Amino acid sequence: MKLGILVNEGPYTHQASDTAYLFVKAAIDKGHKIHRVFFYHDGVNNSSSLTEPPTDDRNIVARWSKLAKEHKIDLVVCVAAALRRGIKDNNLAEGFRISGLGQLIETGIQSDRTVVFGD
Amino acid sequence: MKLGILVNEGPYTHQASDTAYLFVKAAIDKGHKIHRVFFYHDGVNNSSSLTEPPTDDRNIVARWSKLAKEHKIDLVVCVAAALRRGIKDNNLAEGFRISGLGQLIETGIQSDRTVVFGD
Amino acid sequence: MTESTGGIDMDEGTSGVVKKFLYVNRKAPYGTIYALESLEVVLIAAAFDQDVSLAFLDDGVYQIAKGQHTKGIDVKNFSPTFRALEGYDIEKLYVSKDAMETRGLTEKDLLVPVTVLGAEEIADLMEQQDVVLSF
Amino acid sequence: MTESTGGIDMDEGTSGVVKKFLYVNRKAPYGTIYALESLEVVLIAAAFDQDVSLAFLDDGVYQIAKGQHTKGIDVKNFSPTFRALEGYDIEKLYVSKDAMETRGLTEKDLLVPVTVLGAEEIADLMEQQDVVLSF
Amino acid sequence: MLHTVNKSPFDRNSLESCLKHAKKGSAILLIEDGIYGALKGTAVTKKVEEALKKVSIYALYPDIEARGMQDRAVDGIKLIDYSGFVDLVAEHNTVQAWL
Amino acid sequence: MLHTVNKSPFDRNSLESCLKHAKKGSAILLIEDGIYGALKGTAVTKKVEEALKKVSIYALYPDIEARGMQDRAVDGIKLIDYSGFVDLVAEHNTVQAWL
Repeated sequence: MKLGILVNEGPYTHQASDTAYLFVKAAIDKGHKIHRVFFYHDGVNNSSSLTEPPTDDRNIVARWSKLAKEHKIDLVVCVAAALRRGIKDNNLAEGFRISGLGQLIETGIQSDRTVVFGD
Repeated sequence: MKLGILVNEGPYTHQASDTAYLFVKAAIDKGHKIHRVFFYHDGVNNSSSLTEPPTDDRNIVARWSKLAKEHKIDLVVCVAAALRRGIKDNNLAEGFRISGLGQLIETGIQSDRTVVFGD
Repeated sequence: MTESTGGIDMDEGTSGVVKKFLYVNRKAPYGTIYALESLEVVLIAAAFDQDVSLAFLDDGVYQIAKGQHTKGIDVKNFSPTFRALEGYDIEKLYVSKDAMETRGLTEKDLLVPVTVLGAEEIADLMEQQDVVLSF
Repeated sequence: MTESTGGIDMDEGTSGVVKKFLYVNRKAPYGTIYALESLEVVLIAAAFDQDVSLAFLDDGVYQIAKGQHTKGIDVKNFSPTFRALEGYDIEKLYVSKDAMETRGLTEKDLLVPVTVLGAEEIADLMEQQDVVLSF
Repeated sequence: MLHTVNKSPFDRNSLESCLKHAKKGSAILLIEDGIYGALKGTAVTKKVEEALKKVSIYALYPDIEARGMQDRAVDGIKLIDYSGFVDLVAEHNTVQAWL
Repeated sequence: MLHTVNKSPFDRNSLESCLKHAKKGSAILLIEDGIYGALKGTAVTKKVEEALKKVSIYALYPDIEARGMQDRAVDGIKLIDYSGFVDLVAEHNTVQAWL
């Protein structure tokens, strides 16, 4: 099955991006296809290459980047939400791309299911 | 009177930083002294020099910087919270400085009142 | 158009597919940015020729309250945009009867014409959707 | 020490002043970061020789529930730190009786020794403070 | 003591918890989405009117106006601006935010 | 239809609103702080037990365990892991998150 994912909250601050990540991993393990993970609202902060969590904590941004690389997942950050929050190409972590909100609608159209993680 | 301010939420996402700003401005207008504004949790995002809000919206980060300059307000960003969220010296807006949580406690000790703005 | 829709050529990949999209609004305006950024999604959605509905439940009904004047908090008043939705062919606006009653609001307190639904009818509306987006 | 307290020389500027600080915890752990980052403040506060109390109200009581195992959600379990507070001379932990009852919890469900207070006693506790910090 | 509440009473428990823990004679200021707790004809109006016998309640008018809730405030709730907010803080020894 | 609820029922109104709008036969999954709604002996237990007559309720066990609430789930609530979450999504035509 083709799944689309929307993440509305930033890393560490809310559990939403943790849950989204663990859900996506489980879906891949079960053989589902992830059409796209779209990051909106504070969710765009998941793509900041500048975050430095304590060494004994998970690295949420790096975890997404690794997932994107290993499974060719399309990680899309909303451009308008990103500008408002100071995310740009030069502080965008590997595996993410910045694009418009249309990509969220397209995710809804193309995916068999759209699952939202937020606050 | 000497006032200490704690801001726990990021700009745009929550109204907390707007309210804190308007409160601080009103306090200055009335002749009070602002001992410090301390930014914690997502509040550290108020100091990102990279944010670009739409042109017809207020610029929250620039507003803080201007206030700091005009009234010599000490704007302090918590280092641990900032690292977790990707705020560092090279993307820190003018008028802010990064320091430790002790500065929050010191604010509570030194100020006649401590006012918290959050979610 | 290409820019606002994220560089998607809408005739490719999505052509012919018309899904029922429901946007669920449960949050008050201004206290948080969710209401504003949700509305930005709805405006983009209008370009995709999908079957769009908006539901205002709980504090979401406050988003379409008349008489919003935001100068005093120095935040942009986005409520007039709801009036513009009709021009984008977004006309299916549903409001929870319970939410209105809990808040002492009536239809004449609202900015735009809406269809008021009871809880069961809202439940039916939700069941009919292909995609439900909430923010 | 200088680093963790933000470069403040505690003998200068704050010397002699002892204020009553109350940390109010009303949020559940893990769903949001507030509980963890609040605890980080409390640990730093311990270095300042102030009169520190912690109040756990509403969902805040869940922060000190026994038996937390966070491996499954891949988040760091910070609850053992509450056990360490005693070593920092932070021993005044107050818990709302109402909050416990609403959640079906008893003192034996909690990680640390606490003083259980009724709403009126909590109100009194709050009134006695010089600084109330909530996150 | 001054208490501030910034959340809608229909969505969160903060106003309820604040009212439960506010001592007689203390002040409560409703700001941001908290102003929805200051209005007539809602499901929480009675509770707020009851509380007015015990505590003073204020609401930040710029927040009321932003949300289009002018002329709806419960009688007895005092409407103030940011300058009045500052005065309230100065007049009370401690401020507690019900986040 | 699958509903997800991720907030504590003691702090937010999302579980209540979800229960009000969930049709007979639909499924509700409690995740994150939402799992506090799945527990025995609380102020919402009765409401949840009542709802079980009409809908299926699931709770994400890793979230229950993280919060130390093992062995407290109401009888009739099914405990699942992330893999079970994926299955629930696949089995239902639509998913609605009660944010």
